[in-house]
Amino acid sequence: MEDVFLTTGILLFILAGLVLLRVVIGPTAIDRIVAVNMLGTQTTVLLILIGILFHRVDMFVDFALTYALLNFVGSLAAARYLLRTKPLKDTKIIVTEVDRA
Amino acid sequence: MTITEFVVSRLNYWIYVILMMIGLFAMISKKNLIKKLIGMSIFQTAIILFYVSMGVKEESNIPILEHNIAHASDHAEASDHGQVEEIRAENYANPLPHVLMLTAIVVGVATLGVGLAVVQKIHQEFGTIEEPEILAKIKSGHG
Amino acid sequence: MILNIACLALLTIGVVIFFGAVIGVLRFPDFYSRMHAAGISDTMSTISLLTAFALFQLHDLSWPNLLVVGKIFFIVAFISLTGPTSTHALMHAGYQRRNRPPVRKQEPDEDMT
Amino acid sequence: MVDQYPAIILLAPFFAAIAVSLFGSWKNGLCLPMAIIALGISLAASIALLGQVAAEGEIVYLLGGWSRPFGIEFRIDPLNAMLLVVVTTVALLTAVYSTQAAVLETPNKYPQFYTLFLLLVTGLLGMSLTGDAFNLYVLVEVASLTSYALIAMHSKRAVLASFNYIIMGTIGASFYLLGVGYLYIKTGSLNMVDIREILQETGLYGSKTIMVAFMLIMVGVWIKMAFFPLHGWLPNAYSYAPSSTSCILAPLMTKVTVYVMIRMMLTVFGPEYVFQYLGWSNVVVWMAVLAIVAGSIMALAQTDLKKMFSYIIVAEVGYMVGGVWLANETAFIGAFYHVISDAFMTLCLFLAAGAIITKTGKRSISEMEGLFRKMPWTMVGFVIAALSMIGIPPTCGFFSKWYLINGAIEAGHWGYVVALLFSSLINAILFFKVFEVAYFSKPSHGQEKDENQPESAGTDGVGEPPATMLAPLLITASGLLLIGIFNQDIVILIRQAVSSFGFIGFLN
Amino acid sequence: MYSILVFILLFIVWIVFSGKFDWFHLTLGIFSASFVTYFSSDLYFTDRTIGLLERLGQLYRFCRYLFWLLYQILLANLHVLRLALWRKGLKDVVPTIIRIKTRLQSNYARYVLANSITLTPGTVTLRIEEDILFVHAISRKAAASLDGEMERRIADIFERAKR
Amino acid sequence: MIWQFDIIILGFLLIAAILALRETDLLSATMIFGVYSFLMCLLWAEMAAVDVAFTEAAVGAGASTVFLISTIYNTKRKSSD
Amino acid sequence: MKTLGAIAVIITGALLLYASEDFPAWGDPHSPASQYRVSQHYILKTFEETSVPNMVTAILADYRGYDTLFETVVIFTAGIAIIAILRGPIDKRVRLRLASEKKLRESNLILAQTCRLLVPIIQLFALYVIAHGHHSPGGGFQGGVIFGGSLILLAISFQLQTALDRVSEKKAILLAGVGVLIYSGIGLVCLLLGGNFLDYSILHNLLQVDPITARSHGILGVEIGVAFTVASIMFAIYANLSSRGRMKGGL
Repeated sequence: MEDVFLTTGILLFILAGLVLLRVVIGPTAIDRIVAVNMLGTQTTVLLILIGILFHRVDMFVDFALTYALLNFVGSLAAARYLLRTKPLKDTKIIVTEVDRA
Repeated sequence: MTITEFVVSRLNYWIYVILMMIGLFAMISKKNLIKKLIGMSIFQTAIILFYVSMGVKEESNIPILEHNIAHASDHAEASDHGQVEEIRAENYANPLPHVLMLTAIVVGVATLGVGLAVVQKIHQEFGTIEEPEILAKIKSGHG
Repeated sequence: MILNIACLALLTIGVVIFFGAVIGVLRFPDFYSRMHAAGISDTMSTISLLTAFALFQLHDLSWPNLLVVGKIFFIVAFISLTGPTSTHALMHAGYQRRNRPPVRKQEPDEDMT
Repeated sequence: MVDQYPAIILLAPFFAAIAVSLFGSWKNGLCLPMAIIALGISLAASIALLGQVAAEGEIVYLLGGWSRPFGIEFRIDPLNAMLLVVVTTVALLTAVYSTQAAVLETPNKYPQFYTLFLLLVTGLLGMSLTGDAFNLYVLVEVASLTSYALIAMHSKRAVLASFNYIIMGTIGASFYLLGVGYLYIKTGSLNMVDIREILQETGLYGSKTIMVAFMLIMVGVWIKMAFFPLHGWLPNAYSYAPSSTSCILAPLMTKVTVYVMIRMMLTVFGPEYVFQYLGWSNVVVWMAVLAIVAGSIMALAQTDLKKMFSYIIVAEVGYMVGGVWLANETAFIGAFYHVISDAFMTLCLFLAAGAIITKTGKRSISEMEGLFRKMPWTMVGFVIAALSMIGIPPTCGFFSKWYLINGAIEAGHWGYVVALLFSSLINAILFFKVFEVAYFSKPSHGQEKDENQPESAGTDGVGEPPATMLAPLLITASGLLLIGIFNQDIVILIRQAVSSFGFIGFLN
Repeated sequence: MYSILVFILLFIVWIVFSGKFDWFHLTLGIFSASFVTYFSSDLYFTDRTIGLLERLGQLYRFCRYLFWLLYQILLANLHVLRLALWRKGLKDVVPTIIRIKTRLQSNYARYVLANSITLTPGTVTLRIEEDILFVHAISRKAAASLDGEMERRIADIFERAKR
Repeated sequence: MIWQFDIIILGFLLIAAILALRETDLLSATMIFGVYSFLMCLLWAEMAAVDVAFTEAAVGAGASTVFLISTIYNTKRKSSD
Repeated sequence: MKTLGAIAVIITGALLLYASEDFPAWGDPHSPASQYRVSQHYILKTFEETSVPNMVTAILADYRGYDTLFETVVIFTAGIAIIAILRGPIDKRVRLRLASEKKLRESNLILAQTCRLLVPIIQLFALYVIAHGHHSPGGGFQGGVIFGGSLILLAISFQLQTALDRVSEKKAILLAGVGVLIYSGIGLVCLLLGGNFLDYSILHNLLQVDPITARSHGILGVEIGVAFTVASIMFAIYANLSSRGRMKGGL
């Protein structure tokens, strides 16, 4: 069973690497923040996974929880920043609005 | 095991040196002050990486006693050392570097905070956070 | 044994969903859509992975382990609380600043010089 | 209570700092008395400790009651006992001096200033007390953080100087930390004495890691003390800082760091390793020669009074490093004696400069016309400090240079002797240039300018600074003479410490 | 009254966190819970007029709602996964902004609605202005899933009494 | 220690560090620095340094990022290098 | 500057790589650092001597408690320093620019509600982390940062003033001072009772427990002090940095 978790972890890491790719290319800051936020969630999962591999989940849950809670603060601050300031450069986004009562 | 020895045995030390040099280079050569501070943080974390790497033991666990050991000796008599012998040093990572690095992280945050405050003050005084621009402003007598 | 299989299944599902989310994040054309894909990893993938961990934890049923499971579900709850909120906050920021005049007319660096 | 002196020395300013931060904003007037009382207690305790150490030899104070390699300990030998007295004295004098200066220069940050000031003193005391390599890092950081803030509190240029100091200081401290890590990975201990024992017993002298550790620690410490090629941050930081800040930083920061270097070399690595095994002393002494010459020449090029002093500090650091690395007893005595005397000389110079700048608002040397007439007592202090810097006999500067030169001759290092004499000559030129402007130039031109200066245009024009500024200056000036006159006592104490290091059996 | 409720809730959470039942840790728990209650109990239960029983009922219905929501999330996930993984999926990505006027009265119900919408992948609440929700949907199908079912269920939880 | 994770994380770390320093948009740089920080957190968890990882999690996610963002907010976002 | 940097970097890097050749392999349980008596003693004897299963906490707050005292002081210093650096004359233009704030607060219902739900839980969790530093990872510093994070969250999701209403800047600095005072006060009590500074075992007379448990309690007290300082200073730093020391507006 341990190997399964190890493999899962490695797979998750590789996928996280792909998310990192979005962080690299992501044209706007928001793209990066989204990807970082996603990585943050994934970190929480990986922390618990590491805990399972160490057979001491009870110790690792604590700071996985911390991560889940505090990662939020960081991305919220970034969102707040974007809300408060002019954008660096506008991105073109095609959005159609539909009204619906 | 051979892979472990070959690839892993020094990798941490190599990477820490590279990271540290990246940070150092950024600290010396970046023009933007906030970039310098980010470089400083990377520099400090690289040192922490070094310290933590040296506390690792191959088959070791986290440096918190297992419940059963702690629990067992809770019930044992104070004079009875029989239970405590169960603790084996190889089973636990070396806790001392961890302790030192807690302090180092704290120092890093504190320095980062003070540095950022200074950057804000510089921006207040000079209107820019790019080093060449600031120096130009000082030279032109504005500062 | 059943527990193991369930655990394995959930892990697989979680990884596959996460894979889909990653592909979505990479493929979708604009950040609004990418954010939808990121939402997947926030919800389903995390939930299934964490449930798998919780199930694995239930192998030896003891009081501390149950509490660990409780904590894992706390994490699930928090992630499903914070995830949408930060998604919303980011979307809001992106939307707000595109369609309406920014809240602060001035860039903050202009006022002190 | 007698065996608690080391703790009391440290804790008095520490608790005063907390008290200032707690009550200071409530009543600003409380800050200064608390600071002075605490520093007074600390000074008394450190003098008592010095007496104790002189009588009994090395004292070890175990923090938390844990024995040597497991806990942290204070180790007090005659050297750092003397340094403690110096630190507390300088701090006390500066605190008295800051009564006026702090009000003028940092008006709405009164409690913060004193909190940081006292914490800085705490950090410096801790640096000189501790016997644990990692603990030293923490205290270096306490001292550095406070000094960053103290420097940045004041003017526009000071902020930028402070930022450079942050970058350089962090590099220095991190190198030090890394060096300690390298030591730890090979020895497994953090206690200074313990490390030396392990190095000696397990034959680690040949290890590359230990060598690099030594280099890292030295570079780190050199950055912190502004040894010549690494001095970039110092001149701006010290000269643009508020005057009371530079009065405490300039004398103490470099000196305590020099002491840290001495401690690292002698207590952690041991003289055999540093001088015999590595045998780099020649290189380092030549670097010191370079530092002395470069510092002096750069000082010559300055027009700003405080900046000139800052470059003189760079040169003085060269004296001390060179003296220590000459690797014989006489030069070491000279170097440490210079640590003590230079602390007071620098203090005296910066006090005088601070008094002049606060009173006249002028920083440039060429604007100091007629100061002898306007503020004679200030100038008396200034002249004594200048003479001591140059090395005129009754003052302490002469004796330190005497020992240093003797040591250099003993070691056969003539370059150092020449550099020392050259630097003295430059100092003479520098100070006589100031005297010339201040004594012979006509004040009428200056008074005309005074009316354009709103801060100094009081009804009575420019006169003596207030007593709280003048008294520390004169006390320091007389201290310079006293240290010079009682040089033998200090030398005996240093000799006692040196013998405990096992330095004597080790002449080349 | 309500602060006692908050205290009890926090203490239960503490027990889950702590998992130690000796008197020492329980005392610490009581202390901590009362500290947090003192410090920030005003953040919970803004509407303090609702009775306790009603709250319990809400809790029960909310739990039932959660299961339904989970099912919806699963469906929505599959939809977005299809968009992401199928080659033709990208064609279906038609970002749309929908304006929904909600009947929900209380802030909290609106909050639950908005968060539920965001939680189901494919739809994200952009903004709430009083009773109008701006929802961004990734595709037409995702937009079509906002058929008011969710709102009805939420109204059933929180505002049964008012109707 | 789990050396498989170790290698992967160290690789990512290098990428993240270089990226954080190359990015000219400081907000993005800060976010990438956030990635760097939680990679560090994972690394420490994997090396059994739980307390260090905990501190890094708290500091990296809660404090450093927010401090950096608030400084960028009060200064400016574009960097010249 | 770039070439200088490159030269410095290359020299240092080469030096460090040169030295690392001599290191014991990564993860080697027989490395000198792990074999020496200090590490061995910490692992084997900590529980016996302090009755704390988490070695890191025990070493942090007891064996090397003096370090931690100054670690706390570093944080405290940083807070004071930032206030000292950023505080200037009050700028009157601030009010005008941020007139739209109230509206912002209302428009962000989702943020506000989530924070309402989360903040008390985060705070409780922070207290849990502080109190359980003995048995699981965590302790004063981590708990303090989390608590500070909760206040920062409050400030971000509502506005700075909301958080400042709970803990004003003055109060924060006061609490930070109290935290350091708790820590050093415990040490001082030890000193006054006749032990050395920070020797908690001497507290056993005062607490009516055996010396080993006294150490454990001493560690807890110390952690609480650290937490006070860290929490309030983290918040104070945020408040200052985000509003440029003016305590108005902000992120």
